Amino acid sequence: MEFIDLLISAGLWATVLRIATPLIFGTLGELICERAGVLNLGIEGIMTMGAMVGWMAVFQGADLWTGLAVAAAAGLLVGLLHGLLTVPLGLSQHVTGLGITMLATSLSYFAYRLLLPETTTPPSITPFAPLGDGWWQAVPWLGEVIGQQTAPTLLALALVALVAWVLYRTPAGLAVRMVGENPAAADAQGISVTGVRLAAVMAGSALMAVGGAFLTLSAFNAFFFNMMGGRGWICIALVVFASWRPGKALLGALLFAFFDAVQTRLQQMTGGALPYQLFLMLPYLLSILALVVMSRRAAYPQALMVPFRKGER
Amino acid sequence: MRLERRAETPPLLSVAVPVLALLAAFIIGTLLIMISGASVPAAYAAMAEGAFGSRFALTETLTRAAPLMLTGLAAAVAFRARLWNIGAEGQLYGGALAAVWIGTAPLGIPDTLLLPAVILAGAVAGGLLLLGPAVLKTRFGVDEVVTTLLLNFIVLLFVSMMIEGPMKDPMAMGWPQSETLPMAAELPRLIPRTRLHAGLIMALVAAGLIYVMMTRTVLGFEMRAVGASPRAARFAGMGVGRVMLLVALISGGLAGLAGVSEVAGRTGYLTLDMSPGYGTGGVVVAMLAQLHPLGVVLGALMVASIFVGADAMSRAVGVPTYIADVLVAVSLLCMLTAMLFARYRLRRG
Amino acid sequence: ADKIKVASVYTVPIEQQWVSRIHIALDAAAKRGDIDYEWSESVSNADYERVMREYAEKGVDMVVGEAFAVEQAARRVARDYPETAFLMGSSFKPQAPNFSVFDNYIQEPAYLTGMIAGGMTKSNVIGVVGGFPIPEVNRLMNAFMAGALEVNPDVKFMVSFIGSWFDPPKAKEAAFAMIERKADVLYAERFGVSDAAKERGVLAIGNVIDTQAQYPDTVVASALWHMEPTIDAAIAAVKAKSFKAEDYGHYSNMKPGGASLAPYGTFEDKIPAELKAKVEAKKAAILDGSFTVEVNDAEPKPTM
Amino acid sequence: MLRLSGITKRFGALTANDAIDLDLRRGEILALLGENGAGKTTLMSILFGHYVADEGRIEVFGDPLPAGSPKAAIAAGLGMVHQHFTLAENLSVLDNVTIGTEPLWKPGRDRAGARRRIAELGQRFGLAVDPDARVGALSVGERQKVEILKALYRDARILILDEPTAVLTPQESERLFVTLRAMVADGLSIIFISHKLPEVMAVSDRVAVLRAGRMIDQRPAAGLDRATLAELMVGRKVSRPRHTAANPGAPALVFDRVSATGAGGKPKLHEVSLTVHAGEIVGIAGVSGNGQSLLADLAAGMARVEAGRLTILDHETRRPDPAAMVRLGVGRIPEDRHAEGLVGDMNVWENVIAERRNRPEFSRWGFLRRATARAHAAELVRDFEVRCPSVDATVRQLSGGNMQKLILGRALALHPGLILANQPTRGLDIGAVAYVHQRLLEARDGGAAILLISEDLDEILALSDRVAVIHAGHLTPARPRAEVTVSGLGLLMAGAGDPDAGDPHPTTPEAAHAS
Ligand SMILES: Nc1ncnc2c1ncn2[C@@H]1O[C@H](COP(=O)(O)OP(=O)(O)OP(=O)(O)O)[C@@H](O)[C@H]1O
Ligand SMILES: Nc1ncnc2c1ncn2[C@@H]1O[C@H](COP(=O)(O)OP(=O)(O)OP(=O)(O)O)[C@@H](O)[C@H]1O
Ligand SMILES: [Mg+2]
Ligand SMILES: [Mg+2]
Repeated sequence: MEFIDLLISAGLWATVLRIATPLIFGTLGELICERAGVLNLGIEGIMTMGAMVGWMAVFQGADLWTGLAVAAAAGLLVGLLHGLLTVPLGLSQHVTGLGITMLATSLSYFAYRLLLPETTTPPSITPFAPLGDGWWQAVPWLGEVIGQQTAPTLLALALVALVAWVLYRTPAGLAVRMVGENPAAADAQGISVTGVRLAAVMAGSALMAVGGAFLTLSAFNAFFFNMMGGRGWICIALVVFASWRPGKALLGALLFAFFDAVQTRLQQMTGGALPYQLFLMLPYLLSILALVVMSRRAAYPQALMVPFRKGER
Repeated sequence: MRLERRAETPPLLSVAVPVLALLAAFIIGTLLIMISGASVPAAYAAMAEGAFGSRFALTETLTRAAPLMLTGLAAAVAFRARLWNIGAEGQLYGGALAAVWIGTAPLGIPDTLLLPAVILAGAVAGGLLLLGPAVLKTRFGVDEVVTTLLLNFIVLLFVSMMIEGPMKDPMAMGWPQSETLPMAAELPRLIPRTRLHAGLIMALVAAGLIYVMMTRTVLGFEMRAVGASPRAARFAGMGVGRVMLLVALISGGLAGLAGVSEVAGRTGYLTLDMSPGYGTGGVVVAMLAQLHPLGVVLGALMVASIFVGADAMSRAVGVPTYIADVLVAVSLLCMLTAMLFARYRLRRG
Repeated sequence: ADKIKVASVYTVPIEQQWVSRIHIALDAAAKRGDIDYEWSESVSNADYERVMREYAEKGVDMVVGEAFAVEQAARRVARDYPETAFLMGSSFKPQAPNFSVFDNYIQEPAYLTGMIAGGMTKSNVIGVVGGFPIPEVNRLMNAFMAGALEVNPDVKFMVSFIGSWFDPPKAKEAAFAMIERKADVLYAERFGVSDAAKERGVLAIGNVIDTQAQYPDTVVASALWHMEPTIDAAIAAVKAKSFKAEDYGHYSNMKPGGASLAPYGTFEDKIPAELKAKVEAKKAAILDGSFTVEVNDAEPKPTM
Repeated sequence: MLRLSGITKRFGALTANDAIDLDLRRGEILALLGENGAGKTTLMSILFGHYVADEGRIEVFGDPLPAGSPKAAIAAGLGMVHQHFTLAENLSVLDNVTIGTEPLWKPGRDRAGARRRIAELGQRFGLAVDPDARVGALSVGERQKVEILKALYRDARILILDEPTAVLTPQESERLFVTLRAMVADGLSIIFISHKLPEVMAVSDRVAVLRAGRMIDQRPAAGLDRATLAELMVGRKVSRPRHTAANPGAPALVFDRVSATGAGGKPKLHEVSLTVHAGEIVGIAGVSGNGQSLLADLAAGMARVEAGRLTILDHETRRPDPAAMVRLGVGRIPEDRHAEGLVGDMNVWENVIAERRNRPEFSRWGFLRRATARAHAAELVRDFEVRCPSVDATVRQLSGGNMQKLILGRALALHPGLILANQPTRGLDIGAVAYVHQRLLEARDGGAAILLISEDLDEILALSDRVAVIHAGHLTPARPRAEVTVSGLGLLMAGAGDPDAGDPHPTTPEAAHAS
C-alpha cells in the first residue's frame, strides 16, 4: 500500500525528472554521435569537463546560462578533438573515446586544482533555482512536479523534440543518418561525410557537456572530483536501449531515473533488512534486462564504428 | 586531402613514429608544466628519475605494468575476435573476489595447492563474468559494449556487498575489506623490500602463451577468423558461437588474473579501491600494441612508466598530481595518431 | 628547534571533509614556520605505498596519511624506514617503533548534535544520509542517534547510504526522499544533504566541518573535528626526537580540543534555552569525564 | 556532351588509367568494356569526382569539370550508379533518393514534393517504387531502380552505370534496357559497363574497350560479334569451353520433398525435390530472392531441413552443418566471395586451409602445421593460376577474379564428390569466366556431381546437363538441357508453371516434384 502511494507521489516523479535530466542531455548527445556513425566513449570525460568548466565560469562571475554555454563550448572543443581523431583519421573509436575520457577528466581536475589550489571546503555558487510557483501550480499533480524542476530540465525536454525533428525532418538530420548508415552513399551525393560526422560529434559532445554542467549548476552548487559517477556510461547503454531514437531515449532516461529514485526510497522503507548494495544494483540490472527484451529489434546504424576513408574499401 | 594506405611501412618510419609521438606528447606536457609554473627541465628530470632512475623506480614501474599487461591481453584477445569487452575492470574485481574466497574459506586445500587454486579461481570467475555478455551477444544480439560496461557497476556493488557482508574481515575493525590471504596463497616477491611480485611473471607467461595461441593454434586461427568475418568463419565450418564463448572465457579469465595478481601479489586482501582503472588501462594498452600479444607487454611498460614517472614528477616540482593521467592520455592519443601515419600517408585527391 | 619536513599522502582530494581537517592543521603548522609541508592528494590504493616510500626515501621526518584500506602496506613501509615518523589515520593499534595512529573520534560532539536534533524535530523523524557504512562514519551516526534518543525517545530514524563519497546530487535526492517521508532534521554526513534541507526549509546537522556560513538558516549545529592537537603533538614529538608508536586517537576528543560543538551562530536564538541547557550540561559531563559517549562502529540501522 | 582527354591515374606503381581519351555524344549508349582490373571503374570514379586524376581534363557540355568533387559532377549533370550499390538499407527510398538534394541548413524538408517527383519519374521511365519502403526490404532489381531514380531526381543528363546487370535477372535486365532506351530517347546519354557481351551488343550504340588501363579501341556496336569483342578485351582469342554429353552415375545429392525456412522467415522452400547424379551438372535458374540462396545454404550446410529428406553423398541429414559438409567431401563455392567465401583480413594460405584446418595434414594437437599449410596453398595457387604476391598476402589485396579462383581451387582441390557452385562467375570478366567454366566441366568429367545455381541464363545453358527453375520456393522438375530454351526458362522464372501462380497450363504437384 505504502508502495503504491509512493509510486503516484509527485515527489517521486519530480525526483525522477531531476535524476533523468543529465541523462537526457548525455543520451541525446551520444545518440547524435552514434547516428552519424561515431561511438563516443569520451562521454564520461566530456560530462566531467562540462561540469567543471560550466561551474568555473559561474564561479568566476558569469551568469548561469553563460555557464551552460561555456560548458557547451568546451564540449564542442573536446568533440572536435574526438571527431578529428575518429573521423578524418579514422582511429579506433573505442580507444579514442576512452582516451578522451581520460584526458578530459584529468585535464578538468588539473585545471580545477590550478585555479583553486588551496580550497579545503569546495567553493560553491548559487545554482538554478526550482521554478516554484507559476501558472502550472494550477494543474494538481503536474504543477508540483514542474515546480520542483529547474529551467535546464525543461530545456532537456525541449531538446528531445528538437533533436527528433532535426533528425527526421530536416536535410541536415537526413545527412547525419545517412553518414551513419552508408557514408559512401552520402559521399556519392556530394555530402561531406567528414564534415557531417565532425559536426555531429561536436554537437553531441556539446550536449553531453551541458548534461555534466547540469550537475554543478542545477543539481548541486559545487564541483567535485569523481562527481560523474558513471552517468556517462549509463547514457551509452540508454542509447542502445532507445534503439537510437530520441523519444525512446527520453523514455529510457526516465525509466533509469525511476529505478534510481525508487531504489533510494525502497532502501529507506525496507529499513536495512537487505544490503543497500542490492538496491544500488537495481537500476543496472534492470537496464540489462530491458536491453535483452529490446535488443532483438534494435537496428544499429550500419556504419557505427566504421571509419570512412574516401576511396578505400 | 585524403589518407592512402601505404603498401609497406618504411623501416625508418616505424622507428621514427614512437619517437615523434612522444615528442608531441612532450610538447603538450611542457605547456602544462609551464602553465603550472614549474621548471620544465627539472620536471622532466624528475619524471625520468621517477620511472627509471633507481631500482625502486624500476620495480615500481614493473609492478604497475603487470596488471596492465593482463588486462591489456584481455582486451587484445577479445578485440581480435571483435568482442568489445569494456568490462575488464569488473572481471578484475570478480577474479580478485574469487581468489580471496578460495584463499580464505575453510576448504581444506593443502598449502602447496593453494596458490594454484587461487589463480584458477580468479581466472574462472573473470571468464564467467564475460561469458554472460558473450551469450547475450550471440543469442540475443545484445550489444556487449553496453552489457560489459553495466556489469562493471554490478560487480563492484557485489564486491562491496561481500566485503561488507559475508566476506568481511572480522579483524578489520569494521572497515570493509576481505580477509587477508594466507602466506601460502600469496605470489612471491621477486625482489625483497620492493613491491615487485610474481604477478609480473604470470603476465609475461600469459603474453607468451596468448601469442602462441593466436598465431600457432587452430583455436587462435578460429578466433581471428571469427573476428574478421563471422559469416565466412561459419561458412568454413567454425562454430562461431562456441569460439565467441571461448574468447570470452579467455579474455575474462585474463582480466580475472589481473585481479589475482593484485590481490595475491600486492595487497593481500580485497578492497573496493584496489584498481586505479586497470580495466580501461588495458584497452589503452591493447590498442597501443595494435592487439599484438607481445606488443601488449611493451604497451603496458610504456603506460606504466609514463604514469609512475609523471606521478613522481608532480610531487617533485609541485604540479597538481592529475598531470600524470593527462600525460598518459596525451601520449596515448599522440601514439595512436602517429601509428596511423605509419600505415597511411596523406595524399591529395 | 629547526623546521622539520612533513609530507602527507591523501587518498582523496583535499576538499573532502575528513582530509581537509588534516590539511588545515598541517598548513597552519607550516604557516607558523614549524614545518615544511608537502602533500599529495587523490593517491590511489595502488600508488599509496609507492608515494609513502618516495617521501621516506626523500628523507622527510614525518609522513601523515590515511592507512585505511592500505593498512598492511603502510605498516610495511614504516618497518622499512624506522628513522621516519608515521602518523596515520587507522582503526588499528600503533606499531612500534615509529607508526602512530589517529582517527576521527568526534563521537562526543556528534552526540551533542544528536541531542539538538532530537530537541528540534517536530515530526520526530530524523534522516541520516551517508556515503559508505565504514567505522569512521558509523560511530558518528550512532552517537548522533543516541544523543537524539536521549532527549526525545519518540524519535525515529531513516538511514541511507548512497554508495559514493562524491555524489552530492545523489545525496541530495536521498535527502529529498527522506523529507518527503516527514523528516525535518537531517544528519549531513555527505555534501548535498544540507542543500536539500535548505531547499525544502528543514534543518540539517553538520559533520566534521562547519558549513553554517553557507546554510545560515539550515545548519543548526555541527560536530567539528580539529586535527591541530594531534598534529601539533606529533610535530612536537618529532622535534623532541621522542616520537614513538602511540595512539593519538584521544587527541580527537573534546577535552584536548580535538573536537567541538560548533557555535550555534544563527541558531543561537532559535534553539530553546532548555535544550541548550541540557546540551551544556552534557558537554560539561563529557569534559569532566563523568559521561562517556560509546564508540559504536556497527552499521546504523533505521528505526522506521 | 562529355569529353575526357588524356586521363591518367596511378595507384602507386600501377597505372590504372593511361592517357585515356573518350567522347560521349548526346543520346547515345556507350558500352565501356575491359577485363577485371582494366580500369573501367577507376575511370568512371574520376569522372564522378571520387578520385582525382593525375593528369588529363574533363569537359561536360563544353565546360571544364572541377576535379575531385562529386558535388560538382552532379551539378554538371552527371549521375552514377555504382558497381556496388550505395544505398542505406535502414532508410526509406525517399530518404535515399533525396539525400543531398536540399541545402543542409534548410529548416525542414519538402517531402510531399519529393514524393510527387519520384512518382512522376517512375511513371515516365518505368521505375515505379514505393517511396516509403525501407530499402532493406526491396529486391535487388528494385534497389537498382532506386539507384537510377537517384540520378534522374538530380536531373542527370549523363548517366554512368557500372555493371548494372551483374546482379539482375534477364527479365530485370530487359526492363532496365527499356528504361535506358526511354532515357536516351529523352536526350540523355549513357555510359554502361558490363562483362555480358550479348547485352552489350544488344543495347549499346558504341563500344569503348580498355585493356590494362589503355583505351584500345572505340567503334560502333553495329556489326560487332562476341568473339571480336572478347579478343579486343583480352588481347588474344578466348576459347569457350566445349560442353560435351554427360555420363551420369549414382545420385550424389537428393532433395526429397524438402521444406525449409530461411533467416527472418522470409524465403521458404516448399517440398523441393531434386537429384543430382555423379558426373552431371544440374543448373538451377531463377530470379534472385526466390529461394535459391536457401537451397544453396541447405546443400552448403548453412540452413536446416524442416521437412522432407536431404541426402548428401549417401548421408541423410536434417541439420547439416558446414563442418560436416567439408568432412563428407562437398566442395562449396558460395554466392558472396567477400562475405562468405573468404576472410579478407587473413592470408591466402590461411583461407586455403580454413575449411580443413582440423585435418591431420594441417594441424596436430591443436597446433597448426604452418609449413605444410603454406606448401599446400602455394601448390593450389599455382594450379589454379591465382595471381597473388605470395601465399602470405592478405586476401583483400586480390582482385575479384583471383579471389574466385582461390575459392574454386579450395573447393576442387580434394576432388569432391559433390560441388555446390552458387553464382560462380558473378562479376568476372570473360577470360576468368571461361576459366571457371572449364574447371567445373573438368570436375564433372572427373565424376563430381555439380549443383550450379546462377541468375545468368547464359551460364546455366553453357554448363548444365539438366536445368530446373526455382520460383517462389517451388522447384520445377529438372529437364535435359536440350529441351529448354531461354524464353521457356524466362517464363518459368517469372512464375509460369508455379502451382501457386495460377499457371495456365498447370502441372500436377506430383509432376512438379518428380526429379
Ligand atoms: N584505390 C585504389 N588503390 C589502388 N589500386 C587501385 C585502386 N582502385 C583500383 N585500383 C587498381 O586499379 C586497377 C583498375 O581497377 P578498376 O576497379 O578500375 O577495374 P575495373 O576495370 O573496374 O574492373 P572490374 O571489371 O573488375 O570492375 C585495378 O588493377 C586495381 O588494382
Ligand atoms: N581502394 C583500394 N585500395 C587499395 N587497393 C585497392 C583499392 N581498390 C582496389 N584495390 C586493389 O584492386 C584490386 C582489385 O580491383 P578490381 O576492382 O579489379 O577487383 P574486381 O575484380 O573488380 O573485384 P570485384 O569483382 O569484387 O569487384 C586488388 O588488387 C586491390 O588490392
Ligand atoms: Mg569489379
Ligand atoms: Mg569495376
